[in-house]
Amino acid sequence: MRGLTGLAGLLVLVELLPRLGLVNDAYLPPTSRIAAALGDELVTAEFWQAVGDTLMGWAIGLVIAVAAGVVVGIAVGAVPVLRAATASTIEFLRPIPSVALIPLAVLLYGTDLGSTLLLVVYAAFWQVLVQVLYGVADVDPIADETARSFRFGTWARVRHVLWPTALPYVFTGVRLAASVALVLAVTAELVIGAPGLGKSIAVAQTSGAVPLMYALIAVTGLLGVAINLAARAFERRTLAWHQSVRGEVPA
Amino acid sequence: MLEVSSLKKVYRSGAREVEALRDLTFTVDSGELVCLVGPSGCGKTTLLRCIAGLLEPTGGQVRLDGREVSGPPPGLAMVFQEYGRSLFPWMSVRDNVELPLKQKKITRDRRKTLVEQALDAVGLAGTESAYPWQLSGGMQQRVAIARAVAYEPSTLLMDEPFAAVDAQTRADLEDLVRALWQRLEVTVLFITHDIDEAVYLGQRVVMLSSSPTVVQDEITVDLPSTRDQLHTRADPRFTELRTHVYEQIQAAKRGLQLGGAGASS
Amino acid sequence: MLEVSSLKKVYRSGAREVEALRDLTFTVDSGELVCLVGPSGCGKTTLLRCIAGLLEPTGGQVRLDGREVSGPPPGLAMVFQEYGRSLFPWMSVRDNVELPLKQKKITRDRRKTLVEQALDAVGLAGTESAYPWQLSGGMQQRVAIARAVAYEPSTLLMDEPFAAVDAQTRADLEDLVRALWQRLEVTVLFITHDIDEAVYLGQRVVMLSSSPTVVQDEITVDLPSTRDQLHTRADPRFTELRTHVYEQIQAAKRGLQLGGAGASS
Amino acid sequence: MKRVAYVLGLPVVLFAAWYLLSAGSESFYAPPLSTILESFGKTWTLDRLGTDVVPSLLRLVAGYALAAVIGVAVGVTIGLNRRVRATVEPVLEFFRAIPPPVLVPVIMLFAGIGNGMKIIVIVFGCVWPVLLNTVEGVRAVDSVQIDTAKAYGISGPARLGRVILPAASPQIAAGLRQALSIAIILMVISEMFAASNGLGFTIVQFQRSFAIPEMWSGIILLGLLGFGLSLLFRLAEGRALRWYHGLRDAQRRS
Amino acid sequence: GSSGGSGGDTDADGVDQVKVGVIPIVDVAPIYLGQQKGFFKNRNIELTMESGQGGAAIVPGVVSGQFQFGFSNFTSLLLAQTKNVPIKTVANGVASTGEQGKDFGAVMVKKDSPIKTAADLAGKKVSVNTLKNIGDTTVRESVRKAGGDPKNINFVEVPFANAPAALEEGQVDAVWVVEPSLTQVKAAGGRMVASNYVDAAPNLSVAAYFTSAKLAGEDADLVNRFTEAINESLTYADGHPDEVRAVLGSYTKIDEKTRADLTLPKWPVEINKESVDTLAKLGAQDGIFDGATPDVAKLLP
Ligand SMILES: Nc1ncnc2c1ncn2[C@@H]1O[C@H](COP(=O)(O)OP(=O)(O)OP(=O)(O)O)[C@@H](O)[C@H]1O
Ligand SMILES: Nc1ncnc2c1ncn2[C@@H]1O[C@H](COP(=O)(O)OP(=O)(O)OP(=O)(O)O)[C@@H](O)[C@H]1O
Ligand SMILES: [Mg+2]
Ligand SMILES: [Mg+2]
Repeated sequence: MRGLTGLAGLLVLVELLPRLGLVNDAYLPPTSRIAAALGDELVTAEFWQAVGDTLMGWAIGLVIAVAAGVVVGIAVGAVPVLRAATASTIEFLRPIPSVALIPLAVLLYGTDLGSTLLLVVYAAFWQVLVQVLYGVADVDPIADETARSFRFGTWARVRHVLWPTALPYVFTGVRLAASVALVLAVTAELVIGAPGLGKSIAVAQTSGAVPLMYALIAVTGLLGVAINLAARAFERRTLAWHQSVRGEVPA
Repeated sequence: MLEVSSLKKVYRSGAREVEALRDLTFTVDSGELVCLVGPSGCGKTTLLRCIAGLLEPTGGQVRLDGREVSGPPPGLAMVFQEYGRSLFPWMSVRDNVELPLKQKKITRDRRKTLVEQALDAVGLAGTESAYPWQLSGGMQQRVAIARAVAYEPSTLLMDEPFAAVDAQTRADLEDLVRALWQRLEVTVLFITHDIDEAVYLGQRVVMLSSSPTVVQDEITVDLPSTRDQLHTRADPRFTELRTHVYEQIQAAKRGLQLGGAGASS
Repeated sequence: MLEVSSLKKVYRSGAREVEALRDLTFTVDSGELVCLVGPSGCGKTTLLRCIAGLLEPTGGQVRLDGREVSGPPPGLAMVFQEYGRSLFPWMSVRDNVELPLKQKKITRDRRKTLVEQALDAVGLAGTESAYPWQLSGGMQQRVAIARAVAYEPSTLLMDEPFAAVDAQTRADLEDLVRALWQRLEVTVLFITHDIDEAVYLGQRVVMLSSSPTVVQDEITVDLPSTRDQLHTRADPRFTELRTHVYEQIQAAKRGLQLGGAGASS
Repeated sequence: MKRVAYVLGLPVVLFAAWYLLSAGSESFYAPPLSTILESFGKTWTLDRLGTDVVPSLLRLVAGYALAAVIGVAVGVTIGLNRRVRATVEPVLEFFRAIPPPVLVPVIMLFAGIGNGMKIIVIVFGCVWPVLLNTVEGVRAVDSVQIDTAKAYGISGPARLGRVILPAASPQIAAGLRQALSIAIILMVISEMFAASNGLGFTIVQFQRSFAIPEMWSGIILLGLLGFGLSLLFRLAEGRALRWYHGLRDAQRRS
Repeated sequence: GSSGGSGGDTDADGVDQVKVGVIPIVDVAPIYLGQQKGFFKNRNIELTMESGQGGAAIVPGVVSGQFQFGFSNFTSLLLAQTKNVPIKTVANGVASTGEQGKDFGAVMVKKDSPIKTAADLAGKKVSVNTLKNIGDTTVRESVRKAGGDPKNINFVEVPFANAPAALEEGQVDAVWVVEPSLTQVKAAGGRMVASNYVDAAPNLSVAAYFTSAKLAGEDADLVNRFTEAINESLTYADGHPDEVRAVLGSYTKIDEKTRADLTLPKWPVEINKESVDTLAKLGAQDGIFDGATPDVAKLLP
């Protein structure tokens, strides 16, 4: 409810900035014009096709990245030797921008979904991985000792101790990765021209269709908001035990 | 049989170096119930961690049934002094108690019975579905005890397990531990600050000196093996023993070694 | 003066609803030392949190010196039952004790003296620069006590503050609390499970019933105001009082209301 | 000795594998590693480091520092106040989901095309991990710790500086760590627009002018840069979070 | 039919599936028009257009065989040639109109700018879409021709779409833009100071369609058919400007008014080899090729 106020504030601001002449409305049109452009777009099948394509690349990429990030993160985080051995490599690979990999992606997959996926997975994977590493390191030593004293196997320790401890970190990681994945999905479409919202934005941009461009950007943003809402709702259910959520269940 | 020989533990972190245990030697027979007392900070928790194989000693060794302990031995249950942190906040009370049983591959029905019996015995029937952090301190501690009891261990290590419960509950839990010990012939090592409790519970009481820690004294509690709260505590021999332990602990705090009292083993 | 009137607290979370306090009314005069005993899980900690203004009551109210408590009142110090979690792990022992003093805008020199004295009094001289997690359970608890003592509060709330220390240290700390109380005329509310301790320390002992919690009984401890561990505890009146409290607690656990004993106020 | 082996072990193996697998590669876009390494030496001369890498690094540092400050400040505000969080979060999520490349034109409208724009792009991208982690870290502060602070009248800046931030610091560190590599990535992205120097610009320029070995050498340089910065970060974190690592390791190892 | 993985898929009827990497701008209108008119289908080619943001995405796609053909400007192609990227042009892409002041690309300034002629650009900040490419070499030539010194022009990279705003906000002194941004700048009151394509060479060939050397060698038949179809499309587009303006609406979002106003380029069939030589010379002179000299003959069909 309150969140709507925040978004409404943003809409008003964008309406006012050009109207008051603070920016040229040819480059940042007021909300109403953007909304009109969006309205025209909403009725076309093309638009929904683009949204679907983007979400498809996003979802598949995110799932792969999260799964890989969690598995690798827990394995590396739980085994000190692995952690020591991979630390430098991880730090080396992490800052390589996905955009620098575009030629490689095109080389391997052309403009297929594969290209988008490669970029999305590469970027989102690190987000999850780093969070999981920090999360696993956050295990309460007493909790861990309790598990060890009862001779929990490796799997049981991961499942019942490491995982729940890391979970809040993982959630943050997934939320970060979700938007990074969206960003990369759109960027990949933008630059490589794989079908999707990003391509539509690129076309609007090169055609000088400014209101439409903003409308599409807004759609991207709204997708982000929706994804976050879903993540938060999920978090409230799974982390009801956690310090950060406990206080929010009305006492 | 549990043998602790020349155990030494030094904590090192940066510049700070603490000699928690200097040279500890004592044994606990299989199926024996031994209480351990000693001044605060003398290394009791450290000792228990070493015995459980959770901490590597700096010197000496711990052997359980002849084998050297390097990791937690099978059939061991431990109640931690930090009971609050040893419960998993993401699980209900029931799940906390049940989880080790699952690891032990006990059938579902049997698990259910064990969990219920254990929670009932510690007076927590009805809180099964609460999370540990919704319970009071004493209740949390009792969940930790229930978890150890339900596990039906062959070795039971308890680190001040009744510190947070009221007098009446404490008495009940003392009897619970003795009953469990007699029923399952568990080897029990029990740390407490309550001298009466140590004498009431134990077959033997081992007293540690203050840091640098060695075994200050050891007494065999020659009270009848069926004990009850009213009569045992009224026994003059009980008073004699507790006075002896009390004196030793005072001496330990002062860093002295008192001459062997009549009760000394 | 601390007035607790018709205090009620219900914890609600999802489907679970726990009535921790039903209807509590009692007062503590300024400068009085009152001990609070009651079965585990009866709501003592909840009560203390309400008095400290950390928890909002569901009904009734708490007044301190005539003003309703809505947030922590100034000059209040509290020793938490979860002593381990109430110390800040990122600060050395010294910083932990000193931080509240800084907030009180005490000069650096005075702070230094206060911190040193307090740590010395609880027997922790020499551990100033260690982190709390490098200390044993009992030592951590004593850091929490030192923090409260150094603060020189006008109201002191202590929640089972000696649960993790050995008998000898406990006796010393009891005397420390009494000395502090007499020197600074602090209002002290002291929760304990040790009945002897409650009688030894308090001017009055308030006994709570088990859940749903009300005041079960209250006694005035009519022992001489200069007390010492040896003689006071040997006093027959002491034994009389402790027996009365013990019976009340047993009754409380059984959910009964015993007839007023001779010592009843 | 052992540590050096750990640090270098896997990279050496991977580079060796790359070297062997790519040897004699015919693919235009995936030249042999030997060619890439050869061009590395030729490309990244001192001169070039001065004209391209240094300006990039300065922008990177400025953007990262700004993002850290903003992220922590806003994160604490949002984390401590449920109402503020409910109001602001959707707007933040909205912006978080917009790819920096499409946002650059808008930023250019307000910030021009100079260094300011590039720093804003870096801030815009790497503030999120810091912000999110700070929010979560602050929300998760142990309730007993907060209560202790409240009971002793530790309020205002002292509560923030001495209790809340330290308590949340492990998670904030996770965010800062994430942000570091994202800052490098955005440094490259920001230099794809309206730039005339910089590491990212140079790499993109190599890519466009089909100087593929040089481009790969630039990517390797980015990796080295990230590795170097993360080493620095680890040192700083090790000092700031000594208590935390001690606490976690104490019982685990000793 | 085609053979090998690089030749696209051939289905049972002998129809080749062909992917072409293009940039969705005015320049490639003929291929869309030709597709509509069936010029490709007639030659058993089933076209799919893949739109990329520029050479960075398209050239690797063609080289790796993900696309069979691509579209790129000549300076980029020459650059690729100096690096021995295995590609070859197959048809002309787009050419300048050759008329001063009436070309589809131009250098623009604000109405009240002190810059009057191309010579005044010396020492100014000028935006181009890509540095070290066809934009800056040709603008330098304009300055040279106007008697100015191009040495210290400060070129900055601003995408065409953002150039109008950058000019308006005073972030740059002049912009080099092509359609449709050009029309936008004009509409906002911009003034033209140079037709850089026209200055560079008469009837400059700006861009071309190309394929990988591999495909050119292995499937000459497909390349031939594609070239024929493209050439037919180019001719048709050149002769039917209205249809071109209409087809723009199908793959871009240029609004109708702009579509009506914008200056269309020329689409001759023949690549103007001399103009390509000139571009090579200019590029070499401006240091775009890193000291190498492109072999124009090797690149052209
Ligand atoms: N956060 C909470 N959520 C739900 N129920 C709670 C919560 N905290 C306490 N309770 C319940 O309130 C009751 C009183 O708890 P409280 O901690 O006040 O007891 P106590 O008297 O301090 O017990 P102890 O002596 O064991 O510490 C208990 O039944 C407990 O389960
Ligand atoms: N992780 C650690 N790092 C450094 N020193 C430690 C650590 N843990 C314990 N110590 C030190 O070792 C000594 C013994 O601690 P231990 O916890 O074993 O005492 P204890 O006998 O259990 O005391 P208590 O009865 O108070 O719980 C103490 O001086 C303590 O400061
Ligand atoms: Mg201990
Ligand atoms: Mg309590």
